[in-house]
Amino acid sequence: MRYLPKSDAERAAMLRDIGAASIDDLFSIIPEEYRLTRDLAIPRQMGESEIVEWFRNSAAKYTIRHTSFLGAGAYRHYRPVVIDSLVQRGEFLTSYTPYQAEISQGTLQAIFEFQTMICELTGMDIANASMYDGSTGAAEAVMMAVRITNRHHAVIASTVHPEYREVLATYTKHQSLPTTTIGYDNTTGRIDLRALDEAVTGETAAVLIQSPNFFGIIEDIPAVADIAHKKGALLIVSIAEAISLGIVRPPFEADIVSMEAQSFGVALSYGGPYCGVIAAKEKYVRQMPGRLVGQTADRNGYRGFVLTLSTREQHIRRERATSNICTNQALVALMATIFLTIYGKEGIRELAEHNLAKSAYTAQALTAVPGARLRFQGAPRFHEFVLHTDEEPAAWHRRLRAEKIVGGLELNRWYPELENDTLWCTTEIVPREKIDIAAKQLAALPVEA
Amino acid sequence: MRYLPKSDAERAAMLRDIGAASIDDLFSIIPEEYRLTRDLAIPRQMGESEIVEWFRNSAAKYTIRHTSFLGAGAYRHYRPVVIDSLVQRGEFLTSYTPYQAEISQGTLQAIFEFQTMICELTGMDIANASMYDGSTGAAEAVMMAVRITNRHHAVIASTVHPEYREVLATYTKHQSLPTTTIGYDNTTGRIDLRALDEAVTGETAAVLIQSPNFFGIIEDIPAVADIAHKKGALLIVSIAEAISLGIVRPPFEADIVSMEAQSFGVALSYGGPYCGVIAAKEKYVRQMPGRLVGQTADRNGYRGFVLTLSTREQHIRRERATSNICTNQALVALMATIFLTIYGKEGIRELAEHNLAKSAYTAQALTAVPGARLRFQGAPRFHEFVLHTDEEPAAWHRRLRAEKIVGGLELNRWYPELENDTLWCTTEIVPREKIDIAAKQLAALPVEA
Amino acid sequence: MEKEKTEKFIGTRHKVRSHQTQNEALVFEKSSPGKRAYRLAQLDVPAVDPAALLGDAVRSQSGELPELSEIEIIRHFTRLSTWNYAIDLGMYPLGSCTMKYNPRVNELVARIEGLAEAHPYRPDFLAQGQLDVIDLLQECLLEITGMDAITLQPAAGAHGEFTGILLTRAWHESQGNPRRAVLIPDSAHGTNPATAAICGYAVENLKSNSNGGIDLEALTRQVDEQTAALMLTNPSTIGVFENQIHKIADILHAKGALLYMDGANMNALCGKTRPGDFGVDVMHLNLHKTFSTPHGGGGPGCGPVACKAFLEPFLPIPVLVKDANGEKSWNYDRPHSVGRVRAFFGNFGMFVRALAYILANGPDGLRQTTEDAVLNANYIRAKLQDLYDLPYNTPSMHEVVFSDRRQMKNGVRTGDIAKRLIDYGFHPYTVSFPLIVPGALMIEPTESESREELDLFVDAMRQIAREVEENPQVVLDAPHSTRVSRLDETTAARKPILRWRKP
Amino acid sequence: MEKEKTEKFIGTRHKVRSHQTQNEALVFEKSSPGKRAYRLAQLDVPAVDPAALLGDAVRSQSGELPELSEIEIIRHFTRLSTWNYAIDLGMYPLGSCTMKYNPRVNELVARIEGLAEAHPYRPDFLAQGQLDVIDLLQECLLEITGMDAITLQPAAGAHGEFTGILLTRAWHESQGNPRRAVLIPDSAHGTNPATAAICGYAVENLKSNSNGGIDLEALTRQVDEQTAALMLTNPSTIGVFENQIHKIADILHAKGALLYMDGANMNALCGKTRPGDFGVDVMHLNLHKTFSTPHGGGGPGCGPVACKAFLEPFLPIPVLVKDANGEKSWNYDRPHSVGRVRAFFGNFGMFVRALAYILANGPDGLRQTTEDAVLNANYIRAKLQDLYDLPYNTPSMHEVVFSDRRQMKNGVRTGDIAKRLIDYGFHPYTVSFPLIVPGALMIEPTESESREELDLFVDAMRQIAREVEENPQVVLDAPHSTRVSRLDETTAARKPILRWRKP
Ligand SMILES: Cc1ncc(COP(=O)(O)O)c(C=O)c1O
Ligand SMILES: Cc1ncc(COP(=O)(O)O)c(C=O)c1O
Repeated sequence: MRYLPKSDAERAAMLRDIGAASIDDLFSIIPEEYRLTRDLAIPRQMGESEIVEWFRNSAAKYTIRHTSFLGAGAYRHYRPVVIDSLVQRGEFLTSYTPYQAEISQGTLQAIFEFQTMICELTGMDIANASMYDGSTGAAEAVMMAVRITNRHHAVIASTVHPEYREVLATYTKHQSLPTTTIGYDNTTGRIDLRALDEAVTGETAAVLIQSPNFFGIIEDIPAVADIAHKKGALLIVSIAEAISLGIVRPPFEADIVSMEAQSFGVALSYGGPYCGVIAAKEKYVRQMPGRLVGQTADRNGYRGFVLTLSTREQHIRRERATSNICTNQALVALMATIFLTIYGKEGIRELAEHNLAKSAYTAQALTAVPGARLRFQGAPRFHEFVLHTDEEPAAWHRRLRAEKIVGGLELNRWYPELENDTLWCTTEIVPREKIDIAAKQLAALPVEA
Repeated sequence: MRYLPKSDAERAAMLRDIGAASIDDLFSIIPEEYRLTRDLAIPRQMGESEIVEWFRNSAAKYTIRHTSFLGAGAYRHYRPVVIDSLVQRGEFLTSYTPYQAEISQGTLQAIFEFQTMICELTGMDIANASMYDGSTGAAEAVMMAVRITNRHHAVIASTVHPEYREVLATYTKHQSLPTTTIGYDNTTGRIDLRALDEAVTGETAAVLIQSPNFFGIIEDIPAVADIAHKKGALLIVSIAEAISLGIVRPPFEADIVSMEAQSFGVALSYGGPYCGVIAAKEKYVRQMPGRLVGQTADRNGYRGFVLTLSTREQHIRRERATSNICTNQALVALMATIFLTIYGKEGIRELAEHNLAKSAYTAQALTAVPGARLRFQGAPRFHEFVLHTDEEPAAWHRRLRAEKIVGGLELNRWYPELENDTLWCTTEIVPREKIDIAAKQLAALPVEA
Repeated sequence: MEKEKTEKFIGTRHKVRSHQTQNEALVFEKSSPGKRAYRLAQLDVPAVDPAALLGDAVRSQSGELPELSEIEIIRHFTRLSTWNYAIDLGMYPLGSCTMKYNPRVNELVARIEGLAEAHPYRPDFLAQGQLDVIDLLQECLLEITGMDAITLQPAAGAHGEFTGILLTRAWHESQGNPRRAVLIPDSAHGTNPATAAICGYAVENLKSNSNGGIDLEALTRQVDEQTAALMLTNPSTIGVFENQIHKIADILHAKGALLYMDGANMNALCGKTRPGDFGVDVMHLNLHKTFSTPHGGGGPGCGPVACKAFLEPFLPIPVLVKDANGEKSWNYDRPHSVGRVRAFFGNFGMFVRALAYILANGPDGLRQTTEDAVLNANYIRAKLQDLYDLPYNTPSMHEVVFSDRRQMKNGVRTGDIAKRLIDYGFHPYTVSFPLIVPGALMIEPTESESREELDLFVDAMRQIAREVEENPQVVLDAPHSTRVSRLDETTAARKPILRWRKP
Repeated sequence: MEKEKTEKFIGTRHKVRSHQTQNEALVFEKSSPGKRAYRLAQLDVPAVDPAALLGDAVRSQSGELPELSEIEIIRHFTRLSTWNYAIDLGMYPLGSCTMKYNPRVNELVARIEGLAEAHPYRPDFLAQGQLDVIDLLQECLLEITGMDAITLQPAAGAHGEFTGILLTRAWHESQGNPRRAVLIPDSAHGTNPATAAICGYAVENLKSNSNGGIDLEALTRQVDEQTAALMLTNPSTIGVFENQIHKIADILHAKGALLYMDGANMNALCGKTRPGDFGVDVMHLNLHKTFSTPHGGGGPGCGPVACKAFLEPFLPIPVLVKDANGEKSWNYDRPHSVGRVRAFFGNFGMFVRALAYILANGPDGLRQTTEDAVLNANYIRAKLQDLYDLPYNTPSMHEVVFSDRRQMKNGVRTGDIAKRLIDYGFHPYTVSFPLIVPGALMIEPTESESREELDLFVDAMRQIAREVEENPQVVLDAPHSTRVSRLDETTAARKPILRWRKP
């Protein structure tokens, strides 16, 4: 086996040194009846060229470069080349969690830089070293709020990503943590503030909203914050499209922000690995889940970085830990750090502006189609919008696909009331020409009329 | 410009430090009339994504994965993944010629390993750090022989790669170094030994042959060596397909070997960069062109490596140097070194055997076609052969291309006498199924009969 | 053999020599306004006025992101990287972490455009290629574990534990009672109790017996109708195979409790024995350990959960299904499901890498891998047991756990020996875990180490043992050969500086 | 700012600190029979018996290639790489070598399958994509140089010189007399005279004037009907623009001789002035200098040759041509061609990289790049001229050349200062070239250095100057901070060991 650095002669010699007659001696503790005496029924050992071929073929299935208007929590942005050149350096790729600071300063400093960038973008004081993704991050944020407030009820906007809400439900189910879901305003697509005001009580640990929300609409954060805070509840803002922070006002009024950083240079990769991260106000640091890197000095006075406040974590606190998370998304966080370093202060804004422009153009082009209109009006959007078409989506989807275009996502899957409503996302990589074709096809007569 | 690490403020400050009023001051030495006062008429500055798109599009033109039976000095073999992972490490990719040994030991040791591997493969005593390619290497080898023998005439087999011979002609033209070209035996496709025997005289500096020769046929090296040596001429063997050395007897009798190492893990890349290398008998070391790395020790007794015997080179010897070469093909030589380390002693043999088998199968399949036969018989081949077809190649080429197959190379371009003769190469990466399709198409009736 | 003499060393460092590494400030400290490392493609639609479109929601002040040029970024992260130790540089014997070789072909295939650029909501008929990968990986993992059903959704081991215990709980609920407690041996990894707690279970500590294994009597006494499950790591965290495993399963099953196996140590079992065959009801795997996906400085990972058929109805949604003509799709209609544990389908990029690893090995390769892993651990044990205390002398599988009992006499603890190992060119072993071994040295070489590298490790450990006798101070002050040494963790925790701030 | 105190340093090293690097033996010393790093695809045709097929020509004994596993190979070359200095690690001010940033996108596009896997003999109609790249690069380079025709075939600068002088010779021959000699200033790079010799020309040395430039009187005296050409480097190797260039051209042309320009220093001219405009007849470019293709530890390079229209007929074959409807193809029917200078079409992979660089810059980017390169060199000159002797105080373009005259007084030569620079974390400048400057320090920062990096360099050079005064020995013994120091080159050359041999 080409990954194994031993010849049979060396194996034999080592067995002699150990004093074992054969390799089986070393497995003799396994009860006879449970020893596997046959080959595993898995594919035979393949050559490297065969492996590459196998994956090339599966990748090639039906994937002749489509243009996609899909977003909904996973966004395709251009990924600068240097990201992969750098994260593939073995020193980053093949190192473990930086427990031994003396030989892990590279990873540690990069995480410290990541934590800082997340704070700068979200307007929070502190950020952790990453969570699994935006959905588990949101769930952990709610549990964090429960620990902070010692209250046991949460209020959640129905405009939070449906799958995030499903994950939250899975996490809260067994923690006697009832939740109330608040609907959206039918005209603006924002959370229904009146309903929210009624739902938030002195028992409410936190209000969880998403902005831009699942419909691409930016919530009125100050207003939501007032409602939450006046009852002593925390405001948690979930952000699924991190690029929005280049141009959209950060949720300064939030107590905790849970963000999905996939948009920062991370491939779509059919849904993962992505990079969740939790940021919060300084005073909540000891309830923060996940790893934290802190600055310190070594015995010679050199600046250095270490994993810190680990008494919050499972390997010290065990069942009383703030979370059970151990392995996180470090390398993906490094990708995000490099991405943000490349775009920087100006670039992230310019990039967000391009997304804004592309989406505005798409909305204009598609709503010019007879029988198509924006589902929500009157509140600002980033780069996604909900389109209503008189024609049923299945019909025009067929026409778009003939042009190798994947149109908007059908929403009735999660929102039964949203019949014929689809969610369209346009990032900077979608060429105008494709937008025009999409509009043309949308306007075209159904194939079978 | 995103590659430039300066802000305009920093530029201004530096100009102040220099004491220049403006950047133009620094260019004032250029006579007014020659200063360019307009923009260069080249494409506008592009974003990275636009650059990638531009090359993707040009790469995509007509290149929907063809299977090719082309060889003739450029061979497609599978390139193990680790080669690119390693040569793209900045420490190898972005370093210069290792003149400063203390901070170049990585490159130096790798070259020393390369030199050793080339010697082990070719059966020679010494090898240099690389030449531009197989063609210039062959030319330099002939000039090396001239310096060694102090004779001024060379004898060259017509079965040496035609483009190598053209390059040799360009190099020898101005060195009053007449050459005689020896034809091939019509049945075996090997060099015509009788003609050779007549051509080699006491004035002959060297006999240059290629093995496997341009027709894929392995020359009778001992016989050729006898003829050369008995007249005191040197034997230079050019090797265009380095993989052959895994299974073909090395040219032990040669005095100098000039090899193209492209087959060792180097991409076809439309003809370059490749990697020439010259190997020779120890006693000729001081006439060797190009760089040499030698082992030594540092002041603490540690083993280390340095560039050595540089008195042969242009930067010391100037017009009396053994060659004008300076920049060589170092990184490509590193690819070859990694490739040879991956395959190793056994792998290189096994790989050569697979090539032998694939080619034997192809020869069998194609010669089974009515009107098709092997052009040469009776001498051993490696993985190329010359096929004669009664039908003119242009006709069946069209049929093969409809199947995305590029058939054998037409030889009359260089050998007018070889009408309807094509050179077929089959490496390990050509799947049997494609060979069968090629045979089927060759047998099929002409489209327009 | 090259030698280096310095007062700091009694013996000889064969593995490393000092050289120089570049300093590098924080990326923010290298920033200056006006530098750029990006250039966007020309905008092909009309530009818009953000303020007009966003109103109050527009960002008035940008965050303080750094402004650098591309070469400075390449240098910044390249320089940082040179401060790290990594598998690619040498042996990384972190016990329980299985720091094995991360094949480069895995990185290549995970980046093939058709796989890397696939949107998770692309319609199933466009995602057949992705679904093929998932399907084959699931098949392989089921065969390797001997279980009946599997989910790849969990993002890491702890996430897998969470999922597995949720399955357990859902099943008990379906039987009318979720039950109260989960039994966890004192040798368990911290994520086990933390997980049980999140799932709403009380954690009952199970004392290990004199061999560091499960005490059957104690177990029998502790298991009752309120016991939901036992979370067992097998081989245990001291690297010992629990050969009473079937009896343990019986005891649990007799009381209606389930056996959960923490599969972090599957690297000791692949191709030699299957948890499904020895009574395990549910377990998780760590693709980032056993199946070679890179640790990447702390993640990402992937923690698939495999279970027996009776737990299948409770798997997280969605579940992969195949129709008659092999067309694959996602099934969300699963009334008994515990629900989702994360968005989308899991860390797909890790699925690709793990599958590439399995295909590169095949049945023979996986078996040989397991044998070499166990061989290496036993080799280290044999070569060091005369100098280091072996708290449990039960046979070792893939890792060996020593204690610092002897070195303690000279005031040297496992953490000091670990730091000293750095001077000898190795990443330390896992320090002071498992808790049942005071001052533990937890050593897992994995199969990826050559005999040469193992001998260098043994040599270093033996030299350190000698230094502890002859000059303990040099060990207590280690490391001596690194850019920074003994960072002040106390101050870091007392006055946390968790981010850079603009001066 | 971090500080490090050691007896070896009077001052402070701001740029580097010592850390550890892994040792690594020769790959052959790590070999053992039976280890494997490869596995071939299953053979899908009948196996053959080599002995039967090849007879006497079969290889009876394999060469001693190493046998290792994949992880050992990754570690071997990764460890070796950590012993190298590189642009990615810091400033690399090798005069005349233009060690600028090598953009990563260049590496990506050069590896796009359709480009990387194209066979040179694929029919032209299948190669239109490749020909587009070649065509656009040629257009750009002609515009940049202001010349009329170009060939991309030469593999490096010296190869380009060879090609350019061949064009010159062919033209003279077409005029009835190849002529006898090529004039070469004593400041020229070694490849210039070496090239002239290969082309069958006598080399006539041209003494530089007091400014290190061409002495017009001397030139006028030396040029005659036997002079084929003058090989001039402009800016010269001391970084000075030859502002008499048009007069020089006139003097040569008056005698029917040609002006060849060594374009190694084009990084000082791009976008600011064009050789074609100031009288150059033929020149070469180094894509691996001015156009950012990586040096790769010594190569590969690419040395295109551009010329005026009257030399076009002599260009190497083949030449790219376009038909009416833009279809591109290779033309081999060129009766006056000097012939081929290498097989196929040149280092195509370098064409791709250079073109990517030009597209990333555009006209404004190239001009700014040139300005920054010149700015950096002058900045260094301004900051060091009080401590280091400036043999020529003519204005500098992209590089500045000092001499060790002052340091010599304390017995320290340029080579020693160079070694000492290593201790301060920099790659040395070019040592003792050009020959017209005894003890030259030839410094070319390129545009890729930030002010911060330049200031660190200046600081290091100034500290060294002080050390030369206060403690020359520490400089003479440098470097002190590297894995190896002052290797014995004499023995290496006296008893050459050029390869490993099986013990
Ligand atoms: C025994 C054991 N269980 C569980 C875990 C947790 O796995 P992860 O870090 O992937 O969450 C680990 C990881 O170190 C472990 O060693
Ligand atoms: C002035 C000058 N001319 C010619 C050359 C030779 O170029 P190459 O090394 O690409 O052959 C160099 C390279 O160092 C040079 O500096």
